[in-house]
Formats: sequence, structure tokens, C-alpha cells
Amino acid sequence: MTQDFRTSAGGRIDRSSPVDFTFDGKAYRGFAGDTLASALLANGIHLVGRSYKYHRPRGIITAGSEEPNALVGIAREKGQNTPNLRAPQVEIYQGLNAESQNRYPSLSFDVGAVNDLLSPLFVAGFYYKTFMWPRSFWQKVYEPFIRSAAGLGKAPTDPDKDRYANHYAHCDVLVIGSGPAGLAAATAAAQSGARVILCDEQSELGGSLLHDRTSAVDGKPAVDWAADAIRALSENDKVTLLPRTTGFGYYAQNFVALAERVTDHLANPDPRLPRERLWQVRAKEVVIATGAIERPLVFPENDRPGVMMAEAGRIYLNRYGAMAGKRVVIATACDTAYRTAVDLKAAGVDVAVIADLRPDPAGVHVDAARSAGIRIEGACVVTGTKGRLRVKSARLGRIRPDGSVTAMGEEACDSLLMSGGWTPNVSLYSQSRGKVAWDEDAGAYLPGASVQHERSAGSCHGVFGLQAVLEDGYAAGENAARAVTSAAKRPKVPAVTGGEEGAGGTLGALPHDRDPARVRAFIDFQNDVTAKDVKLAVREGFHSIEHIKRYTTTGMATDQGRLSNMNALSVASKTLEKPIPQVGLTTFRQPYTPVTFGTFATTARGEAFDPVRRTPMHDWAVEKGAEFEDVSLWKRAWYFPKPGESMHDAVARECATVRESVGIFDATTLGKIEVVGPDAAEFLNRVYTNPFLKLGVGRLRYGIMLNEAGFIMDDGVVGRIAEERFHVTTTTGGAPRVLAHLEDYLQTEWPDLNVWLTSTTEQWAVIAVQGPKARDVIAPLVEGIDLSTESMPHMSVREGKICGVPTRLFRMSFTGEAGYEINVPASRGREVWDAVWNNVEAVGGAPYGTETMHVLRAEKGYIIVGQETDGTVVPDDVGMDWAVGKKKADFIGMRSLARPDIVVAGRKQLVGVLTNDPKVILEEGAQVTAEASPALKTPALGYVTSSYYSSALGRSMALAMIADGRGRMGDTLYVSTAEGAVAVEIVSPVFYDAEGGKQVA
Amino acid sequence: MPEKSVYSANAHLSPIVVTSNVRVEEAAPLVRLSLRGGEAAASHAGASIGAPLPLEPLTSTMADKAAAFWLGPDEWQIAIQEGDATAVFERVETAMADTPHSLVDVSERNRALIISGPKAAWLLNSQIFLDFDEAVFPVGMVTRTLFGKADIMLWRQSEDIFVLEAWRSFMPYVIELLQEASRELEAA
Amino acid sequence: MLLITCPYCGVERPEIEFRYAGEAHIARPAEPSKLTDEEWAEYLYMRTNPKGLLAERWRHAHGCGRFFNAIRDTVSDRFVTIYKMGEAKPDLERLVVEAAQ
Amino acid sequence: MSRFNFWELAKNALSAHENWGRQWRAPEPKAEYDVVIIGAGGHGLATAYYLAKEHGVTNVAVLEKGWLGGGNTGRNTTIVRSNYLWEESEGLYDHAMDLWQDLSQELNYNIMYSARGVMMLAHTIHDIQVFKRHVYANRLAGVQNEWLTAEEAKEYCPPLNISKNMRYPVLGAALQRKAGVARHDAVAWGYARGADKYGVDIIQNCAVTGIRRGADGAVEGVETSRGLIRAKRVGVVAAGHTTTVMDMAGVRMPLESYPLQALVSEPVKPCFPCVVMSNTIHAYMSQSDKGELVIGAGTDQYISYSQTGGLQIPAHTIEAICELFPMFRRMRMLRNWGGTVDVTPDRSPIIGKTPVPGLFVNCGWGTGGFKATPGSGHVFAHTLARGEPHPINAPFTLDRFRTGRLIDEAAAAAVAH
Repeated sequence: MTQDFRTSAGGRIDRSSPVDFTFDGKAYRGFAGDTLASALLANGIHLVGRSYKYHRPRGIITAGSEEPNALVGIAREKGQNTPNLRAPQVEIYQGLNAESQNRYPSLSFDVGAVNDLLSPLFVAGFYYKTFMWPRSFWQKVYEPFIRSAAGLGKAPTDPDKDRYANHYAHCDVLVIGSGPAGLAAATAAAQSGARVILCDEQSELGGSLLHDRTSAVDGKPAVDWAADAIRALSENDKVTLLPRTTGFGYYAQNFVALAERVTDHLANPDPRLPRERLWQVRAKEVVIATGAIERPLVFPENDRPGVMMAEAGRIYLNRYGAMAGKRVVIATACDTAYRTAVDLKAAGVDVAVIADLRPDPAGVHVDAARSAGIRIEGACVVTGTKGRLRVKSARLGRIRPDGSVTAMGEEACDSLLMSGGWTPNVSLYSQSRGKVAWDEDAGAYLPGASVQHERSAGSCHGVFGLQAVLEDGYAAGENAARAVTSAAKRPKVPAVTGGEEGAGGTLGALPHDRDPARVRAFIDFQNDVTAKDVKLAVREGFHSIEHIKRYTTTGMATDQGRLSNMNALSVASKTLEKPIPQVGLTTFRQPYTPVTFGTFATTARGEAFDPVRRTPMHDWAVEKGAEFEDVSLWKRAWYFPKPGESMHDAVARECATVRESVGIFDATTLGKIEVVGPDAAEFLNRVYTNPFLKLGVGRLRYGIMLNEAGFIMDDGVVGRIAEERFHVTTTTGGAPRVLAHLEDYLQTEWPDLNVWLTSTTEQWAVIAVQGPKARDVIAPLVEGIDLSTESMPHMSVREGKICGVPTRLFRMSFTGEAGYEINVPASRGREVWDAVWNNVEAVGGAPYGTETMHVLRAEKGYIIVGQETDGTVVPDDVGMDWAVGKKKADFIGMRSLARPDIVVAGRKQLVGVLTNDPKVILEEGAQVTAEASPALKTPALGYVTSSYYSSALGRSMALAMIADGRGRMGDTLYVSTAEGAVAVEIVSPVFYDAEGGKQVA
Repeated sequence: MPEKSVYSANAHLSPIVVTSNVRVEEAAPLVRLSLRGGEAAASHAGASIGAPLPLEPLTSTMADKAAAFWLGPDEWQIAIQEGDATAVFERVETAMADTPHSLVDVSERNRALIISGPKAAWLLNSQIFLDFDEAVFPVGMVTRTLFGKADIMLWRQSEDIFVLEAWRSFMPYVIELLQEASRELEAA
Repeated sequence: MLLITCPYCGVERPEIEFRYAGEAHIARPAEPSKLTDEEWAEYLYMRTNPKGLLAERWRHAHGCGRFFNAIRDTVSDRFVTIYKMGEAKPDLERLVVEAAQ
Repeated sequence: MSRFNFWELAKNALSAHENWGRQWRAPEPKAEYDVVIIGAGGHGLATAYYLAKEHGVTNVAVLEKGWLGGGNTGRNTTIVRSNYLWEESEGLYDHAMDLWQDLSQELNYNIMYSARGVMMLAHTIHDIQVFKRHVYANRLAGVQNEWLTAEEAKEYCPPLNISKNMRYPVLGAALQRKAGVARHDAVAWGYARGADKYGVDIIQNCAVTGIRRGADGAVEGVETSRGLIRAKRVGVVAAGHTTTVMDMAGVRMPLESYPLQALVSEPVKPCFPCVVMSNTIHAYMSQSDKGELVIGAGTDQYISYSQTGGLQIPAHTIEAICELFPMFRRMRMLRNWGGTVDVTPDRSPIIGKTPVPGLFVNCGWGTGGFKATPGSGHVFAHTLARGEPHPINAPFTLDRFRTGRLIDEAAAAAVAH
């Protein structure tokens, strides 16, 4: 297809670089510098989409990110579709494939358009009033139907192959928007020596200057002045220029988020480049220069393809050399549309008529059109359009002094350009938590007082006309710089010729002479909300603008009401007979325009999603074929299956090996805190339930830590290395939490104590060696420590060397066997491990993982915090009243242990559970009941916390928390399984070596 | 740029990132001590290592083969280029006499990277939310902060050279993200 | 993301370096065992939760590690003042009056 | 007031919908009511509806300082489920679940309850233990909940990534099939219309400025921006603003109010069939009937009434969504907003009496109140009508913080080992 609607010359496209692309599978040609929208228009295409509810044919209506209709899906490869891209923002590249959306089977013939025939039924909120009978039909019939009709584009189906980057930046002045105001602000700030970031959502900086053919700045054409200004900024190394970058989120304390689109416009992007980048900017001052958005006119059939905003028509013509049509009707309430008319006429387009709502249009813009020979009709309104998939003619009407309308006949056209005036774009100001204020003169909401270090410049706060906008921009830039640097300079503001402010504008539905029951004038194009819908909502009692929005869905489409809000508000205001400010305004939220999820997630994926913590012995475990489990950020070896072994087999073998011989276990991940200072013992005495004042040097003690509510929060072994130095261990997952908890009390409650905490978790690699042969295995490697039980009994610690490496050697056991935990400097962990492993292997020992550790400790009735306890458990519940220092006056959580419902009878207590059938292994989490089949809603007595096959017992075993458990020894209770309840006997939680002789041997 | 730094690239390891404008290398092992206590303790410790401990927030001091970093109002990290951590620990600990303090050997807890080149700050800003303008983050400044989701200590050794320390298990995460961010520096 | 000045480091840092630590100036009772259950529950759980100025604790968890106090307006999220642990709580009513001026 | 059904809709279509009446009145407040409810969110409106319908108490006003349904009712991610752990919670939420099933018919308002299933992912062995505990406990209570393997979870939700190479692989899931989502605004509007039909006065733009108490300490009424309104029974259902209202009566509360954020993507054709939640990596998501992916983010860490929060909160959630559903990395966020949620120390609500005679409170729903709306209103109506709690809300007292009988769902799920 040829570019029939391309001008013969002009625009910022590169006519020497043709670009081939497809739309809905059909090949088209455009030029480098085209957007998808401009290229389609140049090819005479207006019909590009279908609306959300009625599936009405829709055309390109804007030239910017506010586009509600021209949404397309683009996929570089299958499964990588990006839906809902706005055609005016899509830069074409060689080979681009774009698809229209929300139509089946094709854009020109869409079966969903049957909804349009049913539109008399499908009014605002109709779905709240029906689809209720029969009940089951909602989910089976109605909802699936609604869901498939709704939605716009198709979601991608395959994992995204692109990468996304993040960048944190700081600057003195962030300028958002690079039109005349933004460019002026950035220039002024940069001239004052400030660090400046200037961003703009468009591919090219310059904003409206890029399509302004009538103004001159300092004697230069506006576009040349812009180019010079941009060049000067780009040569300043304190200035960062960011095209294709949307300032989308204004957060507290001048934190602004920008989304930069790095590669989407490239035909063959370098794979080393990220697709998009999130800029997280902290700016000392922000200048918002986001311009104004032209308002549609609300007249019947205003949604026909070919109907477009007047300024968009000018942008496509002047910037892209694309004509909206060859015979154009212009409908306006505002002077700026006359500029479009003049430019179109100059380009050879037949401008049939300018239909102006105002009775006597006048002024420089009007004069220019008049002298160009364009027909101008005052008090003239468009009352409808004709044409199926593209406008063929416009009905015109004369507005009489009484407000009624009489028909003026039809005007043939292939495009209708409209302007209802301009709405200052206050989104980012509003996001900054500023309160917009209604300005009756401007007929618009404008930014009120600044809440943050922010100022608006140009038309986004109601300043129009190029000279005024530039002055405003320079002043904003200068003042922003002045706020951060004393060296601010007063800039010289250039003189403008042309570019005068255009007056006029209207809000809300226009009068017409048509049957109101039969015609629809759209306010929100994408969501198909009409003026009638807004009136219906008001009639039904929805009077708050938030209610109207939610009931009609106006302003909830992907343009977030950028085109529709003011018209909806005006219709609501008139229907309610209340002035606009009393109706309210819906809240502007982040993001300004939609932002890719990947841009928020940035680099967090796979192993970079969360740090993966591995111990110095991790690779050894991998070599040995270990399976791993995630425990907080750590990867822990779970079990070490030999070839052909199931998990059950491997764990049974590992358990038996530890009990009979010796096992080696990587305990590095346990949290470690060095507690040092003259008051170290006193401090520990306050934070653990156990007494610590009298713990001897060289001794270990198991401690329980409560939160102030009395519930167990962590446990661990504490070693007294020296009089004023303790080595504290915590659970793996609890380490950061415990350290923060201890620092909290130390800094806030007891700043008088001379004690300090230092995390040493990663200073030490920890090798646990457990089993009857543990001492024999390590003895040959240890220097300077007498390992005999007499000299180094159970629960003691010594310093010395192992394999020539300094060590803190703990004699302790979490398995019930005699054993050691060897702490060595982390970088030496692997070599010591290898040496110990050689000896372990030599005596028939084995490595074991966390699962075996869990089984062995359960056989001993030792709890695991987080498994036997769940944040609602006090020490007595798990049979550890012995660990609570009765003579202590106070410790964290002590007072809470005396609360009525903590000392009450009937609390759940830790017990052992043996199934009557020794082969049955209960599920952890299974519930315990008094009867096999209790009546529904009978509260359970408790639940199984831990359950394993015990090779030591040759049968299954479990731990459980059961109401009054210690009073139920020997009772038969029932535990639920997937197949039904099984009978169990309640027993002591200590299954193995109840006397404890083995671990002290 | 200081003539000498306690940090030097580990000659046994190949660089982690090399582009025309930035280089990331792992630093050679060091003795690191965490000192907690008051100014008296700091004074004793400074004397024993030959460099007065910095009392100004976020500053550092240098000496021959030693450096001291302010990490908190009662916390310093001392780095010494010497082989035997135990010996250094004993020497400093002995110098403390009866001053209340806590001295802990954390030599093995951290690993360090040296990030250098004109794009060093840019690279760090891919994951660190700090302003590296020299007026804000001058040479010699040291701070703990976050690199993505990892806690780090960051020191500016010179305009274009930064030292980043992290707990050892977090270092692969830091390295992966530095490599990731550096990829586009090689792109056209 | 808030910007918070650590009174120990003397610099502004992004909120992600800090951990919130709840209402400030709720001193742990010297002798908890002498408190009634009601008094203990008051200490443990009852909070001012004001719409307006709140004295609260933060910790520079990923920086110097220090806890400190701040007065912040919970409607605007603006920090009014930040002070070190152990310093007296400012007179909130006076701050409200000052803020209004 | 006309009934809502298809024929009524068709009939009105013939008159261009010019004849629909108001769904609720905008009455002037009377001098006195039997019961005043503070807060016209879903819970407050449901309370009024059941007071009128089931207890015959129709001389009721619901006072709302803004617009009805404008607080957390209109800001949440609409998830409804009842597979809680503790018996007390199971009772409360499953009571609501029963009411949800027929709520459209009950209210003659299509609240679009869609039982598409809520699936909670397990990523660690600890998660598995916790979820199985829930499944077994729920089974005893007659609460639907079942355990799925990772493969079964993927079958139920095809976009789910169950690769073993994920940072936190999916190890299984707990699924409640009859759980799902509803249309949040419609719930508020349906209850408002229903209550209005029984004569309840819903008074919007009416801020409560004081609670008047008599010499005996009992409640006598509330002072408002529209004058004194007398009532001997007052129910406070003010969510994040409860502390402020209770302060007016001199009652200290164990509450803190935090910003909670949520977001939606741009609308797309159906691509996500159910609700998926992951507590471990902090994500929950469903797809609305409009086609938007509806995503719940977390709370900011600090107390705030600003109804906004930091970027890092939604970013953190989106990271998790992209990890679970890597194809959605190319989807785009359309809108991100915040609410103010009132959180108790045990993350369970407080529903019942206060130390002030005649003053009742229903608060502390934290991040999960929407799902309880019908049940909460139903039992609170009972409490207000009788002056004593319904058996279902009897455990949810304010006094539990004194005695230590907490109902701590979060602790049961969140403690790592």
C-alpha cells in the first residue's frame, strides 16, 4: 500500500530510510522517525481498534501517551507479546509486527460488535442488576462470557527473555517534560551549575516545539531553537538527558521514579542492553513540565474512526508528514484548532469548515485561518457523524441563542478534528500529594500549594502561549536552582514571535438536535462510557465523583481518564446541579502511564531474586549428591542419597550411621553472635529464661529466648569463652531477628550496660561431628586440647587448633550422641572439613543433612523452634520449665508467663506419639482427636509437629502438641491421615536414651 | 588517591569485570577487627595500630598497612595487611587494658571487592541508592548501606576507586549483579 | 520511600536502610512482676496510633545500626524532628502549634 | 424501589433508563437513633443490613465521613477465603464464606462472587508443615481446604512456574476451591441498598467529632459535623481510623494503622484462572472480570494515614509475581493505590464490647477484612442488638490482650526455623 496520506515534504521523518512493518499481518511502509500511528495514518489507516464494552470500531485519536483507542500488541517472537501498547508511542522499526486487539475474527468484522446492538441493555452498572438467576449460572455462564468479552490485548504466554535494569540517581533539579517549559527550566537550571536530569516520554526531546511551524524563538524557527537548546544541554556534563523516559511516580520527599525504554524501538537490539530501566531519582527540586491535554468534544457518534484531536492532526502533519485526511472538518471551542486548520490548508489539505461553538470567534488564530481562506462557522456544533469504519460526513447544527440546535446539513469529510480546549496535566503534581484547586477562569483544576520541593511550569499549571510558557519555564528552572545553589544565575529569556495563546474551551456534553434516546456521545472512549451513563449513575444515587467513576467505569481505562475526566465531571456537575469543585475529583495515582512489571522487578530474578547463601562446604555437598533445602536465605544440605536411594533410605542410613558410628554435618548456617563486655553475663541473664551469671568459663548452656509476650522466639547454645566474652548461637533463620531484638533492648532499655554484640555467623565455618566415634575421629587432628570427658565434658568449649587452624571446639550434642561442633575460620572450613571427613569415612561414618539432624533430635525430644513452637508457645508448653530460672527477678517475657490464659489448665503440651501400627508415619500438621470420627467442628486436641521413621526405634515416631498432653500418658487418641484416623498412644517425647548417658560419655 | 591502600587486588584471582571504563577485582585477604566501645577504647586501639581511629561519622583513617573505618558511634572496623589474625587480635586486645570494649576478629566474615574506573560510581548506582557526587560522598568516606538486598560496607578510596565489603555468603550475589549491570557497558 | 536523617551518621538516607521500631518512649517497666495484668497489657499492646504527630523509633539497621527517635506526622509522613536515643521527648503539642505557624 | 432482574433491565431499556430510582436515599440525620454505626464501609453497612433484617432494629444510622464504600472496601484485592488455622478464625471466616455463596440473591444485587479457588503456595518444608496443619485442622472443622502437589498446582493454575530452578521452588499448595473473589464496590452498594430498603439512614459526608457519654459513663450519642445524634448503642466500624474514634470515648486500643498497597495491570483477555497467594515471597494475584491482574502488595513499615506508600513495596511484590509467573514480566502496571489498615498485635480482629457501656467496636481486620464482610456484619449486628456477642465472635474480645488468649494466625504461619 502506498503512503497516500503522506505529505510531499517536511516533518522529522527520514524519507530516505523506508521502514517496512505489518499491521494485522498486512505489510505497510513508513519512514524512520514514524510512530506506528503516524505510519498508519500516512497509509490512510484510521481504524485500529475496538472498544472495550461495545466493540465499536475506533481510530487513532491522539498523538500521545493519552491514547485510549489505538492500542496494539507487539511481539518480537512468539509468546513475547506486549499488549495494549499505544500506537502513537510505538516507534516503527524494520520488521515490526503489530496486531490490533479485542476483535474476532478481524478488525473490520468483529462478532463482539453484537454488544453494540445490545447497548440499550448494557448501560452503566447493568451487570449489578442481572445475571443473578439461576445462582449457578454466574460462574458457569455469565462470568466466562463477560470475561472473554472484556479485557483488551492478549497476555504474553512465555517467560520474558528480556532483561531490565535499575539505576539510582541524585540530582539538584529533575525536569519532567521537555517541551518549551521543560527545556527552558532545564536550561536555566543547568546555566546555574545545577545537576540536572531532563526526561521526556517521547522519543525525541522538544515537545510541542517539534511540531510548531508558526513560532520563532530569538528569530529562529521554534524547532531550531529547541535543537540548539538540547545540544547545549547535552554538552554539559552535569546534565543527563533521558528521552523515551516517563516520569511515572512522584513519591514522598522528592523521590521520583522514571521508566526508560531502552531497546523497544530498535530493530535488532544488542542483547547486552536491558529492555527497560527503572530510574529511582532523588531530586532536591523537581520541575513538572508535563503540558496540557486537549479535551475531546462530547457529541453524538464522536467515536467514529477518523475523528481525532485537532492538535494531534497538527502533530501528525508537521512532525510526521502524515495527513489525518484529505477533506477535514474541524470542530472546536478553542483557538488552538485554528492553527491545525492553517497548517493543514498550507499542506494542501481541503479544510471544509471550522465549526466553532462560540458565536463570534475572533483573534489572531481566527484571523490567520480566515486569511488562509478557510470557511469558519460560529455558533456551530457537530451533532453527529456518518460512516461505518471511517467517518464520511459530519452533521452540523446551529446553536440558537436559547441553546437549542437546528440542523445545518452535512459536510462530507474523511477526518474530523476536534478541540474542546486544554486540560492542564496535573497528574504528577497530584501524586506529589499536592491539592489541586479549581480555577473558574481557566475552567480547570490547577496545582495548588507545593507540598514537596516542586514547581510546575508551563501549561500543566495553566500558563499558555509560547512566550509566557518559556518565561515560566526559565523562572522555574532558575528558582529550582536557586533553592539548591547560591550560584543561580538569572537567565536571559528569549523573545518569541507567533505562538500566541489560544483562548476558549468547553466542558461536558454538547447540545444537539438528535433523539437523545437513540444517540450516544462518548466521554470515555475505551470504556464506552457515554454522557447518558453518567446521568444514569447520578439518577441512581451515585453522587460522589468516586461513585460515578466506579459505577460507570469512566476514567478507569488505560488512559486513566486523561481525556475523559473533565467532561465526565462536567456532566455530573450539571446533572447534580452542583458546581464542579463540589462534585470532587478522583485521585491521580502512580503510575502516570502503564509501566512494565519487569521494570519494577528490575534485576530480581533467579538467584538474584534473593541472595543465595552457601557455606564454605556447599560445593563438597554438591559433589556428594546432596539434596538441598531452603532455610531462610541459606541452602542447607537436606540429605545425601547414594545412587538408587530414596530419601527415606538415605535418612535411615544416615541416622543409623550417627547412632552407631559417626556422622559429619555442616552447621555453619547457625547464627552466631559474639557478646563481649563487662556486663555480658548480666545481659544474657536478662534476655534468656535461663540463669547465666554463674556459667563458668569454658562451659556451654542451652538457652531459650522469649519475646516480651512470653512466647518462645529462639533457642541456642551459649558458650562462655572468657569472663567477659560469650559465643552465642541462634537458629539459622532466627539470626537477624535475634540480633535486632538484642540490640533493641541493649540500646533502648539498657544503654547503661557495657556489652556489645557482633555477628560472627560468617566468621566461622562449623563442622558438627556426632556419634560414638566422634572423639576418635577428631582427636588425631586436634592440638592443644585435652578431649577426655574428664577434661572436656559434655557442654564445654575449648580453644585450640585443629589441622593447624585455630578453633573454638564445642562439645555438645543435638543428636543424643557424644559429639563436637568445630568452629574454624570460614576460609579454612573446607580444608578442615576434608580432613575430618577423611577420618569419618575411614571409620565408616557418613555425612548427614538437616533431615537426619531433625530425626535424631526428635528421638531425643529436642524441640525445633518454628516446628514444635509456632509463636504461641511458652517454655512450659514444650516441657522446658526447667530452663526457666525460677530465682530470677526478671527476664524478657517473664511477666507474660503469669498471665491468666498462660497459666490456665488445658494448654497444649509437647508429647511423644506412637502409632499403633508401627509402619504408619503420620503427617506433620495432622490433627489429634479423642475419637476416631469426631462430630464436625469438634475442636482438635492438638496436632503433630514432627513425624519420622526412626531407625533407632525401628518404627515410626512423632512429636505432638496436645491439650493437657502430659496428663494423657498412655492414652489412646486418634490422628487424622489422608485415609482416615489412626489410633496412637501418647508417650514421653524422649524416645531414645532417656537417661542421657550417651551424649556425656 | 592515597599512595598506599590496605586493599590490593588478589593476584591469584582473575578480575570479575573488565571493560574499557570499569574494573572489578576481589581484594586480597586482610585481618579485620570489629571494635566496639567508647572514645577511650578507640584511642587505645588507634595507638596499637598506628592510626588514630576516626571519630567523625562516616570517615576513615589510613596508616601504613592499616586502616580504620567509622561504622557507628561506638563501632569501628580495623583492617590490617598482615597474615596472622590471632597475633593482631592479641596485640590490639592487650593495648585496651581495662577500657570497656569489645574486640572481635571478623577477618573471615567479609570479602572485599575493588571497583575502579570512570564508570565505577555508575556501576555501583545500579544497586546502591547513594549519591556518589564527590561533594556528598568524598574520598575517604565509608558507610554501611545496601547493595540490592545485601548489606555492604563501602569505602571511597579515591575518586574512581571504591572498596565494597560484604559478608562472604552474600558476595556471589553482589558479583552477579555487578556483572549483570556491566554488560551494557560493552554494548554498542 | 521516605528520606530519613540518621542522627548518628548525620546524613539523610533512603528509608530502605532503616527499620521501623514502633512507638517511642514506651519504657519497659522497671519491675514487671509488680504490674497487674491490665498494666502489663497496656505496656505490651496499647498504642497511641495518632493521626498527626507520632513519636516513633527507627533503627539505622543497614547503616550504623543505631536506634533513634523521630517525630513524624502520620498524615503527611513528614518528619518534624529526629533525635538520639535517650534525649527527651519533645512537647508534641508545642510542635503542633509551631507547625501551624 | 424496583427489584433488579433482567426483565426490569429490559423494561427500563425501553424508556432509555430514565426511570430507575435511587439505590439509596440521602437522608438528613434524625436527632436520635436506636443504633448508630460509625463507618459506612462493607462491614458497617452489612451490620446495618442484618440489624434491620434479622433483628428488626431499623431505626439505625450509618455515619460516613466520606462516601460509602470508599475506604478499604473499595481498595482491597477482593479475595475471599476461610481456610484459617485456629478454630476461632475458622468459625468466623467460614460463617462469612457461607453467606458469600448466596449474597447476590440475598441482596438482589450482583456482587459477582466467583468461586474460582484460592491457592496458597508452599515454598519451603516449613510451609508444607504449616499448610498441612491448616488442611487437617480445616477438615475437622468442615472448612474446605486441600493439599496439592506442585504439579497439581500447575494444573489448576497453568501460568504457574514450578521449575526446580526457581529461587524458592513451589513445593505444593493448599487450595480452597470454593474461595474466590467478589466485586468489592457491589458489596458495599448492595448492602447499602438493602439496608436503605429497611429504613436505615446512610448519612454520607458526616464526620464524627465526638462521642458523648453520660454521667454513668455510658454512651449517649455522637457529635458530628452535622450535629449531635443521640443513640444508646454505638458501633465503631472505622477500620484504620478506629483509634481516632475510640480516643473520643477515652478507650485505648491495641491497634496500629499502616498503609497497604495494591495494584492492577492493564486489562488483558483471560489468562489467569484463580487466586494465587504466596506468603513466603509476598505475592498474591487474581484476574478481575475486567481483565486486570489484581495484585496485593504489602504494608509499609511505618504507621501512616496517608493512603500512599513507597515504591519499594509494590516493586517487591512484582518481583515475586514475575518469579512465579515469568511471562507477566511484560505486563504493565496500570494503577497503584493505598489504603489504611488497622492491625492488632495478633493480626485477628476485635469484635465486641468495650469498657464503655453501649459502645461496641469491630476493628483490627488488618490486611484481610474484605473476605469477612458478611460474617462480620452478621455477628456484629447480633452483638449490637443483644448487647452480647454472638458465639462466633465471643473469642474476639478486647480482653484477650490482657489474659494472653491471643488468636495469632500470623505467628502460626510466619515463624521460620
